[in-house]
Amino acid sequence: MIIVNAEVTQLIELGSSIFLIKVRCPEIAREASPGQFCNIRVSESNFPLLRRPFSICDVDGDYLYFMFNVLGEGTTILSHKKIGETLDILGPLGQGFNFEGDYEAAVFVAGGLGAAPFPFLTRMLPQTKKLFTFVGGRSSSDVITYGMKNEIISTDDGSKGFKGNVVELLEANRKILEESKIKVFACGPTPMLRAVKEFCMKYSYNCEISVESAMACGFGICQGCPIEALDKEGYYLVCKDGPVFDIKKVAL
Amino acid sequence: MIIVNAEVTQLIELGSSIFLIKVRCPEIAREASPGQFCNIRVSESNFPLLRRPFSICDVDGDYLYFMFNVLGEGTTILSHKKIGETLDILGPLGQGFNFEGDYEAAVFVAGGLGAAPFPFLTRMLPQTKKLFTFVGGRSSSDVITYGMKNEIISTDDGSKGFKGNVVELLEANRKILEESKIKVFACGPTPMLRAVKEFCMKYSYNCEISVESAMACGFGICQGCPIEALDKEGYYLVCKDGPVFDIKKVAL
Amino acid sequence: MTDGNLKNSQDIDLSVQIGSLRLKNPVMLASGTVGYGNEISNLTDLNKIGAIVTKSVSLKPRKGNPPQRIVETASGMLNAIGLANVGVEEFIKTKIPFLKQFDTNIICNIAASSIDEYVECTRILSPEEIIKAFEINISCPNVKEGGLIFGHDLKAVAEITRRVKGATDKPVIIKLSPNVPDIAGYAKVVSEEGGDAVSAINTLVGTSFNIYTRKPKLFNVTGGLSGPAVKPVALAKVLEIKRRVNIPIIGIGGIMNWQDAAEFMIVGASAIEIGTVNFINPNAGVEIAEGLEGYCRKMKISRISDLTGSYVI
Amino acid sequence: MTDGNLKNSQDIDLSVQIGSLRLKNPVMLASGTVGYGNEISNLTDLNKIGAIVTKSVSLKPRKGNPPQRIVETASGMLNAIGLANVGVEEFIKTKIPFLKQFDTNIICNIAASSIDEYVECTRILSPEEIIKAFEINISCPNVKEGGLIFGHDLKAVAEITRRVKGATDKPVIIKLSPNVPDIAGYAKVVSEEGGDAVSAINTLVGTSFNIYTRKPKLFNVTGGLSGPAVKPVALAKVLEIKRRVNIPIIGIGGIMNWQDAAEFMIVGASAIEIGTVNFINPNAGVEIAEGLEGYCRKMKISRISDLTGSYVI
Ligand SMILES: Cc1cc2nc3c(=O)[nH]c(=O)nc-3n(C[C@H](O)[C@H](O)[C@H](O)COP(=O)(O)OP(=O)(O)OC[C@H]3O[C@@H](n4cnc5c(N)ncnc54)[C@H](O)[C@@H]3O)c2cc1C
Ligand SMILES: Cc1cc2nc3c(=O)[nH]c(=O)nc-3n(C[C@H](O)[C@H](O)[C@H](O)COP(=O)(O)OP(=O)(O)OC[C@H]3O[C@@H](n4cnc5c(N)ncnc54)[C@H](O)[C@@H]3O)c2cc1C
Ligand SMILES: Cc1cc2nc3c(=O)[nH]c(=O)nc-3n(C[C@H](O)[C@H](O)[C@H](O)COP(=O)(O)O)c2cc1C
Ligand SMILES: Cc1cc2nc3c(=O)[nH]c(=O)nc-3n(C[C@H](O)[C@H](O)[C@H](O)COP(=O)(O)O)c2cc1C
Ligand code: FES
Ligand code: FES
Repeated sequence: MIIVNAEVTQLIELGSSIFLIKVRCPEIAREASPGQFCNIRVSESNFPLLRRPFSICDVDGDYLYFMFNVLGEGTTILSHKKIGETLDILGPLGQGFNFEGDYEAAVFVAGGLGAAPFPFLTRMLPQTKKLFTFVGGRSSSDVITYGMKNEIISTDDGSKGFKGNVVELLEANRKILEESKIKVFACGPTPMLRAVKEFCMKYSYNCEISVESAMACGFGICQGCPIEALDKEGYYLVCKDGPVFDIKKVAL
Repeated sequence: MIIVNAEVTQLIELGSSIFLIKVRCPEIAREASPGQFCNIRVSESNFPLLRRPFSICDVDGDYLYFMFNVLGEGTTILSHKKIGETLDILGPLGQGFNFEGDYEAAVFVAGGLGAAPFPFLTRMLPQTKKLFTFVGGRSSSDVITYGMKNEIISTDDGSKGFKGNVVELLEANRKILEESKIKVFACGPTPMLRAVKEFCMKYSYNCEISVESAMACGFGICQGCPIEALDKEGYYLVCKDGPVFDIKKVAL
Repeated sequence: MTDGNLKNSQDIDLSVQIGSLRLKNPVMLASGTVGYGNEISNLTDLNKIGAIVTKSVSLKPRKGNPPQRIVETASGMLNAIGLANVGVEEFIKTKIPFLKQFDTNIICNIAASSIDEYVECTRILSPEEIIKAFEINISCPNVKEGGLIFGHDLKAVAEITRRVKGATDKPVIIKLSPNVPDIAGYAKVVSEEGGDAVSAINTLVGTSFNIYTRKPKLFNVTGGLSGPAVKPVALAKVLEIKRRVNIPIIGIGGIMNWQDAAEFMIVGASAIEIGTVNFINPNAGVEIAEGLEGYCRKMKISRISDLTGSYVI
Repeated sequence: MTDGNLKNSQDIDLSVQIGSLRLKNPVMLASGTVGYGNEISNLTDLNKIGAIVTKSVSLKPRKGNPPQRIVETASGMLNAIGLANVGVEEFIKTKIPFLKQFDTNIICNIAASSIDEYVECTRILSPEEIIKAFEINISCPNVKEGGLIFGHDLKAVAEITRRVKGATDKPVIIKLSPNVPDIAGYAKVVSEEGGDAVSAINTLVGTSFNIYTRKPKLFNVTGGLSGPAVKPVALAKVLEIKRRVNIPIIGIGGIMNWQDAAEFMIVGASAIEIGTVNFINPNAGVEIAEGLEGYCRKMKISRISDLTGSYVI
C-alpha cells in the first residue's frame, strides 16, 4: 500500500462514456494482484473531496489500467485528464481474487462495468486452468469484453449474443460447466451478484464475488464500508477484507 | 448587463504569472465602456463557489480581453483554460471612467496589475485629448505596459525607468502636467491610490480611481462590497456605484 | 404520492400553499440575496418565480457593517452585511412601487432589535396590499441586535409570533436560527402561537482569519455561513421539524439546482428559498422551477405539493 | 507574540502543553479517523505526530450501523459509523500493544451510553501507562445513546467531567458538540469541574436523500458533517470559547493543511486534530507539522505556543 503521483500515458474511450485510463506506476504495478483496487484522487481541490475507488483493470509491466464509467463529478474530471498530467493514486488496496488452488476451470461472470477486474485476472490465470468467460449487459453497447478471452455474451434485449441476463446464460451453459471442477469469479451490479450467488449455491460451485460500497479512506481507517458477515458477528470492511469475498462469507 | 458563455480564443502569458485571456463575446463587447468589469465563473463546480471580478482590459470588435494575475484557486483555473472552452461571463458591470468632458490632457496612473483597464481606455480616449501614461511597479518584471501609449515608467528598485514609486514619478513630471488642464485616471493597489489621491488633492487635479473590494454578486444584490462615502451618509457599492469613483466621493 | 396519470404538461400542478398564501411554484428568492428585485430583474424573469422575499427591512434605515462584509469558504461563503437596508419609510416610498410590476408574490422580511420594533414594522407595512406575507428574521447573526438573541430564546419567539400575528391578518413566517440543538422546539412554539409557517435555515455562525495579519477577514469578526456547504445541515433541520411539528416549512440552505430543491421538499419543505446561488446564477430560480416540473413528469407526480414530506424512512 | 531572534531551525519550539500533557507538536490525529493506528502507519510516520486519538471505545464492543455509513457532500462528508469499536477489553488486549511502538502520545477517546459507563471505561483504562490522556466523546450524533444527549445538557457535562476526573489522574479532555448556540457555556462548566481541556468541534448533524428513491442515503438517516465545509463554523466555536473561558482548546474541523491549522491556533487552539483529511492524504499530519514549522520561521515565532489565541481583533 503506497501513494504515488502517476503519469497519465493514455486515455481511451471504449464505448458510450466508458473509458480506459493508463498510468505509469511501477511501484503499485509490482505489488498489485487481480481483484484489488486503487483509491484515486481526481482533483487537488476540495471538490470532489474524497478519493474514488477503481478496480485495477490490468497491469502491463510498469503500467496500470483502470476502466471507468462516467457517472458524476469525479469520473467526469477523470475523463478530462490530459496525457502527461499526474494522478494521485493510493494502492494496491484490499483482498483480490483467490485464483490459485484446487479447481480445473475458472468461470468469469461480468455484468456491465463489472468487466473491470477481469483483464488482469485473465492475464494472471495459470495456464493449467481452463477458462470460460460470460459477459452480460443491458444491450450490445453495454457489453464490455476488453482484455477478455473467448467470451460468451448475453444481452437483456438480445441485441448481442444470448437473449437474457448473464445468469440465465450460465444456466444455458450448465453442460460445459459440469464437465470440470469449476470456480466462479463474478463482478457486477448487486442484483446480478445475488443471482450468481443463488446459482452457485444451488449447484454448490465455489464462487468469489467483487462487491462495491461507498468508501471514504479505502484502507480501513474510517469504517465507512461495511458489508454484513455471514460467518461471524457484525460486518466485514469492503475496502480491507474485500472487495473480493467468498459468497459464503457475506450477505448481499 | 447580461450573462454569456463566451468562447476562449487566446491565452497569452504576459509575464511572471500575468495572463491575458481573449474571448469572443459580441454582446458584452458592444455595451462595454472603459473601467467597467465582468464577473466571471471560472468553474462549473461549487469550487470555487463565487464568480471572480476582472476589469475589462480591452475590447476589439467582437472580442473582450481580460488581464489577470494568478493569485489563488480561481485565477489558477483561469490560467489553465484551453482555447475553444467557454467561459461564463456576467457583464458589463459597474460605472466606468468618465473620460469625456472638459479637460485637455488625460493622465493615466497604473500600479502593477492596475494596468488592466487602461488598454481599453487608451483606445477609447478622444483624439482631441493629450495623453500621459505613468506606469509603476516594484521592479521591471512588474511593469505592465500592454496596450498603452508613450508610457513613462518607474520602479521601486530602479531596475527600469525612474527609481521610486509612481507618485514620486508624477511629482518629478509636474512641469508637463502643469502645461495643460489635466484629469487623472488611476488604478492600482490601495496604498498607491491613497498617494495619488493626496497628490491630486494637493494640486487640485480632477481624479478618478478604480478600486477593488471582495465581491459576491458583482451587480448590487448582496451588499457585499461597501466603500465609505464622503459625500453622503453610509456606503457606496463598489460593484454598482463603482468600481470607478471620483476621489472626492470615497474614503480609502 | 399520487401515481399520476399525466396527459400533458398542463397536468403538472406546481402551485403550493403556505397558510393562506398560494404560490404558482415553490421557488422563492431568499431575503438579502436579491435586494428589492430591481438589479436581478435584468437577468431573470421574476414573473416565473413563486415569491420574492425582500431584504430585511428595519424601522429606521441601517447603513450596515464596514468592509469587509463577505469571505468565500469551501463550497460556501460568510457574510456580515449588518442588515444594511433603507428602512420602512423609504421601502414603502421607492421599493414597493417598483415591485408592483411583477406577477409574483412579495414577502416582506422584517428585522428588528426589539419585539416592539417587529410589531411596529409589521403594523406599518401590513396595509401595503402588494405585501402578501411577512417573514420575521429572528436569526440574523451579524448585528448585536439582529434578532439572534431572540432566535435562541423560546419565550421571545413565542411572544414575537403572537404579537406580530396580532399586528397583521397576513400570513406570518418565522425564520429560524440553525444554531440550536432543537430547532423543532422553536417551530412548535411558532405553531402554538398561530404562526403560519417557519423558514429554515438562516445562516450558521462562522469566521475566517488571515494567518499573516492574524486579523479576522470580516470587519464584524463572525459572519453567516451559506451555500452548498450548509445543505446537509439545513436538510437535517427541515427533516427534524417535519417529523415533530405540524407546520408548513420553507426549506433554505445551499440549494443550487432543482435536485437540491426536490431534496428539501422530500424531507418536508412546502416551498424553498434560494440565496447564495443568485449571486452565481441569477437565473437559477427560473431554472429550478423548470427543473422541478421535469422531475415531476419523470416521477409521475401530478401535484408537486405531494412531494412535501414524502420521504421513505 | 515573541519577536523571534531565530538563529537556526533548532530554535523553533513546536511543542505545546495541554494540562500536564506535553506534545512534541500541536498536530493530533482525530478519533475515528485513524482507527487504532495500524493501517495508517503504512502511509505516514506516526513518530512525527503530536498525538493519536484512538477510535471511540465503549465498555462492550459495538458492531456499528448497517450500510450506508458515509456520503460525500459539497466540500464535506457525512458519516454515521455508529461507534463501531472493539470494546475496552479487546482494545487493551490487541490495540494497545501495537500502539506501544510509536514515539507519540496516545489519547484514548471514550464513548458511552450512560455516565456510569464513561466512568467505568476510564477506571479500567487509566492504569494503561501508554494512555497519556482521555478524550470524552459526549457529542457523537450517530447513535441514540452516543452521548449527544449528554452533549446538549450542561448538568450532564458537569457530572461527566467531575466523575471522570475522579476516576483517573490523567488529563481529561471533553469533546464538545457544535450543535449548540453557546458552546462556551459548556466549556465553562468543563473548566469549573476540573476538566483539563476541551476539544471542538465534533461533527454537525446533517443528512442527504436520494431524490429518486426518496430514501435517506445513510441507514442512520442523519450523520455527522465533517471536512472543509465546516471549518468556518469550527473556527467560530473555538474563538467563542477562547474569548469567554480560560481552558486549553483543541481545535478540530475541516483542517486540510498547515494554513488551516495555523488559523485554528490563532483563534485560540493550543493544539489541533485532523480527521477527514486523513482519508484523502494519510500523510497530512506530518506535512502540517512541517508546514507549521516553516510558517513559524517565516513569521519569526520561536515558540508555536505563542500563536495560540494571538488573534488581532
Ligand atoms: C472497490 C470498488 C471498485 C470500483 N471499481 C470501479 C471500476 O473499476 N470502474 C468504475 O467505473 N467504477 C468503479 N467503482 C465505482 C466507482 O467508485 C464510482 O462509480 C465512482 O466513485 C463515482 O464517482 P463520481 O464522482 O463520478 O460519481 P458521484 O455520484 O459524483 O459520486 C458521489 C459519491 O458517491 C460515491 N459513489 C458513487 N457511485 C458509487 C458506487 N457505485 N459505489 C460506491 N460508491 C459510489 C462516490 O464514491 C462519491 O463519494 C468501484 C467502487 C468500489 C467501491
Ligand atoms: C472590480 C474589480 C476588478 C478587478 N480586476 C482585476 C483584473 O483586471 N485583473 C486581476 O488580476 N484581478 C482583478 N481583480 C482582483 C481579482 O478579482 C482577484 O485577484 C481574484 O478574485 C482572485 O481570485 P482567486 O480565486 O485567484 O484568489 P483567491 O485568493 O483564492 O480568492 C479567494 C476569495 O477572495 C477574493 N479576493 C481575492 N483577492 C481579491 C482582491 N484583490 N480584491 C477583492 N477580492 C479578492 C476572491 O474574489 C475570492 O472570493 C479585480 C477585483 C475587483 C473587485
Ligand atoms: C449576502 C447575504 C445576505 C443575507 N441577508 C439576509 C437578510 O437580510 N435577512 C434574512 O432573513 N436572511 C438573510 N440572508 C440569509 C439567506 O436568506 C438564507 O437564509 C441563507 O443565505 C441560506 O441560504 P443559501 O445557502 O441558499 O444562501 C442573507 C444571506 C446572504 C448570503
Ligand atoms: C468517519 C468518521 C468517524 C468518526 N468517529 C469519531 C469517533 O468515534 N469519536 C469521536 O469523538 N469523533 C469521531 N469523528 C469526528 C472527528 O473526530 C472530528 O471531530 C470531525 O470529523 C471533524 O474534524 P474533520 O473535519 O477534520 O474531519 C469521526 C469523524 C469521521 C469523519
Ligand atoms: S473505506 Fe474507510 S474503512 Fe473502508
Ligand atoms: S458584490 Fe454584491 S452588491 Fe456588490
